[in-house]
Amino acid sequence: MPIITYREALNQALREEMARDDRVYLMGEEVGVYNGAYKVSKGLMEEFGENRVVDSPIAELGFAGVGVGSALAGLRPVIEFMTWNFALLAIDQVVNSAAKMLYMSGGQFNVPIVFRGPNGAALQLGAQHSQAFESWLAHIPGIKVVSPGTPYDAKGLLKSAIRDDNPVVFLEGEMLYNTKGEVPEEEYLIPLGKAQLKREGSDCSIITSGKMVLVAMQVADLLAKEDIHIDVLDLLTLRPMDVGAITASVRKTNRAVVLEEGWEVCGIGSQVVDYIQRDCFDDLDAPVIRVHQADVPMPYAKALEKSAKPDVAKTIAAVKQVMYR
Amino acid sequence: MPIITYREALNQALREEMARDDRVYLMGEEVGVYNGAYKVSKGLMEEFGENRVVDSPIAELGFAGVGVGSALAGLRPVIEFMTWNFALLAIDQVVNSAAKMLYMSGGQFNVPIVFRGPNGAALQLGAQHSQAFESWLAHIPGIKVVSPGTPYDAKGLLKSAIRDDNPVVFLEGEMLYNTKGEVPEEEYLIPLGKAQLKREGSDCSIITSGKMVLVAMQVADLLAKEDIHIDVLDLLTLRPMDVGAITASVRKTNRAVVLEEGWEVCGIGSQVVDYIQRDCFDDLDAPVIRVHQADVPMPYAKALEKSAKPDVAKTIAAVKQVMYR
Amino acid sequence: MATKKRTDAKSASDPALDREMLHSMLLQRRFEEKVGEAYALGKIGGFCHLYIGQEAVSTGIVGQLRHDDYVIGTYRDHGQALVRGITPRAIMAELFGRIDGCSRGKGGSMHLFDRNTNFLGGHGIVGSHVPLAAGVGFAIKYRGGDQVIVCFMGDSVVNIGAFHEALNMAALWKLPCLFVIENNRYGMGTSVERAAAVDDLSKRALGYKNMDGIIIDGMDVHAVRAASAAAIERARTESLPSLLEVRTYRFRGHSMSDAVSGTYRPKEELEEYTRLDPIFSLKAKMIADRVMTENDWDALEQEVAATVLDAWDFADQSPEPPLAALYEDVLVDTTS
Amino acid sequence: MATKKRTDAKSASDPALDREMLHSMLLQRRFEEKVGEAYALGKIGGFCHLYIGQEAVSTGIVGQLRHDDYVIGTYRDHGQALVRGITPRAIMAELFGRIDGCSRGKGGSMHLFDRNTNFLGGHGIVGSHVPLAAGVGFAIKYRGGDQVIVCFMGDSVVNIGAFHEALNMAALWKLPCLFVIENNRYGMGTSVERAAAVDDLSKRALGYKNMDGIIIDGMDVHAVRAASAAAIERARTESLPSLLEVRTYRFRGHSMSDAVSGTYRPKEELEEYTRLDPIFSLKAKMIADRVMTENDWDALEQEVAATVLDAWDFADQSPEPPLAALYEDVLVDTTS
Ligand SMILES: Cc1ncc(C[n+]2csc(CCOP(=O)(O)OP(=O)(O)O)c2C)c(N)n1
Ligand SMILES: Cc1ncc(C[n+]2csc(CCOP(=O)(O)OP(=O)(O)O)c2C)c(N)n1
Ligand SMILES: [Mg+2]
Ligand SMILES: [Mg+2]
Repeated sequence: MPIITYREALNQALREEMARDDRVYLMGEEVGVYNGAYKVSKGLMEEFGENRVVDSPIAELGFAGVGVGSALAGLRPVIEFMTWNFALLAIDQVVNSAAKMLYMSGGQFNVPIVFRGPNGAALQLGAQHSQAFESWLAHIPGIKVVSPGTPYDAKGLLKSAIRDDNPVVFLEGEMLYNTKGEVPEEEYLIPLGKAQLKREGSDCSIITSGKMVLVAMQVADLLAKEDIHIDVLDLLTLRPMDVGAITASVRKTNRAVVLEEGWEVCGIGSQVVDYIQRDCFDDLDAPVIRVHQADVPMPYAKALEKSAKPDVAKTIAAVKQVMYR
Repeated sequence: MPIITYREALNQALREEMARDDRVYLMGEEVGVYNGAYKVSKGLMEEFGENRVVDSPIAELGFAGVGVGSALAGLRPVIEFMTWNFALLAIDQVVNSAAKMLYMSGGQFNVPIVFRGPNGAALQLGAQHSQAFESWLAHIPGIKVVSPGTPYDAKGLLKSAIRDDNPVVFLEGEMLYNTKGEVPEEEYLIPLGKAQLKREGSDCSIITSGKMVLVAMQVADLLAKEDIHIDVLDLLTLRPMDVGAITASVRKTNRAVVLEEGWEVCGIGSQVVDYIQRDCFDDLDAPVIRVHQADVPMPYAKALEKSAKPDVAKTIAAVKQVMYR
Repeated sequence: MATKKRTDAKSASDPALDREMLHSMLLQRRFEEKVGEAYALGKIGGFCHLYIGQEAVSTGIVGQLRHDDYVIGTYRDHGQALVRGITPRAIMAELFGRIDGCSRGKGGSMHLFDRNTNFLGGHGIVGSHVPLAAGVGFAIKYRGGDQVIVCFMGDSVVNIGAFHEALNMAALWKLPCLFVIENNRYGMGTSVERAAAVDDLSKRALGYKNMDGIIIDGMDVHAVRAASAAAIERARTESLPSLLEVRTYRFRGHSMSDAVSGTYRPKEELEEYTRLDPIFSLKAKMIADRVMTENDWDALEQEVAATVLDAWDFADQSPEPPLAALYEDVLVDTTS
Repeated sequence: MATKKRTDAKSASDPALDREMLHSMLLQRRFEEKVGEAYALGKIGGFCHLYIGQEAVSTGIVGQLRHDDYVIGTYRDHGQALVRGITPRAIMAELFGRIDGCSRGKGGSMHLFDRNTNFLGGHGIVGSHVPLAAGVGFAIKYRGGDQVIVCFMGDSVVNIGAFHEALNMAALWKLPCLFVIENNRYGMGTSVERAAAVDDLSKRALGYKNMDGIIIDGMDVHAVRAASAAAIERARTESLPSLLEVRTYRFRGHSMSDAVSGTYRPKEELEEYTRLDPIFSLKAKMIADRVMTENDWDALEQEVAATVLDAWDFADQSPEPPLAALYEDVLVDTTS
């Protein structure tokens, strides 16, 4: 199987879906002439023309709304936010327009739109450019939220997201774009709403998604050497969350660590914990431990930033804590 | 003690703090000439003049930013959002300006500002006007989040919020404004960050805040008749949350229900559950059960809306569930 | 009626059209008066914003659109919905929160929707529907169609960011959009002068090339129709946007909880505008022109009254949505 | 230097001022060239946006402000910070992420702050600092002061909502604000023409009364200084806002990851603007005017080089913030 980057996987998904359905178009800042701030849309303007790869002004609220409006009128927009930090300006359109339109209209107007872009921290980008908003988005009914961590998942999920007749929020990672993995040449789709067991183990579950999947896999490798065997559950979709997969894993291992990129309070992990304690109350041998960003805005200085982020060491410590080692 | 409404309590707090410190001013839509969309600011423009009670254009992002900017230059703004639904448009200023300024500036620029207004559903206002955003706000480091349920708490907490040198988000309730309670004539403050046990009981804890405090108190009354005695813990401040008070209550009752107004996924309750399972793992006799809004946008039709909201009946059912009755 | 295509902008001398427009405006007026009654009786809940006084705007503009054009607006949407051709029954049932409502009881007064007539709502966040309108214009142009989208908004919208972002994109990409400001002089209790740092709201168009800015007398349905006809034509044939400032007035309070005259506007002002009532002005003109008699008028009133009563009865008998509907319409269960 | 008060707008004939301005611009240039080196060596991380080419704007405007005036800007903030008087040491240390940085290493290139000089940052969300500037103007007026606030922004800001909301309030309430658009013709890889539906960005002022709109040649420091002096005076004495479109050019890529010329702009264009270099134009003029010799120039270069080297050494020796600092500065522990 060809080995390609996460960036290329996304690019392929966009290209294939745009070729398949001419209602699909891509809009966002720098997606066209500049080939994308992170080059995800490289070559697409050349291939599909200016009508279908649209460079927008810097006006997140406006172009997110343009996307929703065009979906109401029959198109299938893919809206790129240069990063989700800037999408806060547009969040009203995600929450109050896209997520509610079907419901408010009594089922008449669905909004087939994908909002995508990198979420979470990269390196030393400081407080305003290093935020992970997955828990905010997962809070909202009326949308789906997807967060792939590998090229294979990114491609298969993005294709499904574009074909989904609902609004889908698609969270990528600046630090993921260069990561590589196997992606088949044949077309494939990955269904939204299903988690995937990325690695089997019976000692402890690590439940995670997105960028943190790579951390969890490293942790599992390292702990295997200590004869600790980790079930790594990649949620893939954060809304709707695959609760069954979570409980199945925890019923097997009786111990869980939830690993996420964002802040603690009301983070994704808190909801995972709730599902676990609710459905696996008698299965748990230890409290669930969470690993997440320090509860501070992201600092610029390198060492401070590093110490603020969830990482392999913190996750290993958490696993050992739930295993009382 | 005089019995006054929640609205009047807020009005008193504003009046007293504006009289005390002439750097304090109130800005928002309709706060002046119209006396407030919900009349919280009644009479203040007349008393303090147009300079200190400022009717803003409908421009949430803009006037929230004006508030933050004026705080940087030494004022102490109270920014009224007509409702928190509209504050989504301004959320970038809350998150990226107010909450991060102190940190990004290495401690140089604190932002003494209060963002306040009604949060959550009233009656039949539909999907875009009936949202409870407390979990979003509690997610963000760099701000404090307060959610009082009674006139007494509203007054004491708002006065503290205005004197706090940090950004404070203050969540009121349209359905609370007319509710009444005792408020002393003498000045008092309630410290931010402390929960309050509103009622003592040994059978089950109900952990809640804001509007839902009234529901919890009703539930406690009704269950007392069945000889079930509830510890009602009013969080009052959602960030920083008084974890000690939560665990103290649960260690006593060994059972907990978390009652909140907003949606389930990554709601306030999920975080409370996380604290409980983490710190009271061996104390719990049953999983914690959460009561919250149905996981749907709010419908308009009366009966549908009623069935979507958390209420006394659902809370009683939850208590009985955790008590295995 | 509402969705016929008319290309004649000069309509002052067309008695049939006058009668149609009079009917259209009167239906809105009497319908909403009934809405006021129903609200007082508790049959309608939540926020409810009456359009009374502004009927010439919807009738003058929406009345000349093509069936495949699009309309989008604010929470103050009963008038446009009626003129667009959503039935009074479906609208009243929606206001009553019933299953036969045009949004199946889930939207309410602020969120009227209708797929059949391309009526895209009914939006509650001030300004946020303006980018949606630009997006519809984008879709029209993307497909090479010749429809237009008309976007109604209040005067306060010119101060909010979404408006500017949308205008810039509509102008930049030459989208077939009519941005219609219904300047009724107040946003809730705030006069335009206290909110907008500009004397004529239409001047907000000056910051955008390709964008016409027009001032229209919104109490004169003929003026509205004629001026907007030109803008519609411009959008349809040249794919160029316009910003129309239509000067009108609301005869009622902002919403049901706001007093009719309020403390923020003088009673005399209200009285003065009442004298310019677009319905009675047109009626007077038609009687003067001898294209209508007082008897015709009475017959029209009766016809409209019957329609409104029928809508009420229909709504009253329509069932409430079943509780199971709570979990429907959150997501669709399809892929494309 | 940076914070002296000057009231003379006519400055073309003032050799001392010319020398001061030349020094100010050259310091920015050489400082940022060193920043580029440090970035290449990995001493600076994250996003880093050089100001090279635009120095006449900061020098021309910030150089004539009073000590108690305010300055606020974007992530492209090194230039304004230097002219405002934050020491090269404190800025370089910030870029290196060290404890002696002007934001204690927590802000980085995009978030320079300094309370001593009322330098209010360094903001990273395009447009969002413009309402902050209006808020500072509000505070000045609230207290009856006669300071002004200068708000620097890129050309793309005229398309985002926050800009308009802020301009409207500044105009409505007559706030002492200078909104300075540094029109360097591109927002990242998007030319102004492809983003803004307006020919002159200053025309965005037309939608707002009380707001002057001015176009300024940003490659000529005297032109910048003179035109902005008038706007500063207008703000200080009449409390009225202005929108200044300063036409300039960035000689480097958008940020360190963007190639110098990029694919979105022709090399010839870059070369053409390089010929208009504000520093070498002023140098040439001063030499022609015989107020400076090549020797003077060399001495200036040496002085500036020494300053920059000192800043580097200082930054390099400054300690990293202790790990305990992670949890500091989230909230202050005081009440008023
Ligand atoms: C973003 C936002 N802010 C505030 C409100 C509350 N609100 C609803 S209508 C309104 C006044 C709008 O006035 P205008 O635009 O003139 O329209 P009109 O009501 O006169 O038709 C306000 C402040 C809102 N719905 N959305
Ligand atoms: C709201 C927002 N959207 C997008 C970005 C990413 N971004 C950073 S700078 C920039 C270009 C800004 O161009 P301009 O305003 O012309 O300023 P210049 O960089 O030329 O100084 C973009 C798109 C951002 N920081 N904030
Ligand atoms: Mg109005
Ligand atoms: Mg630029």
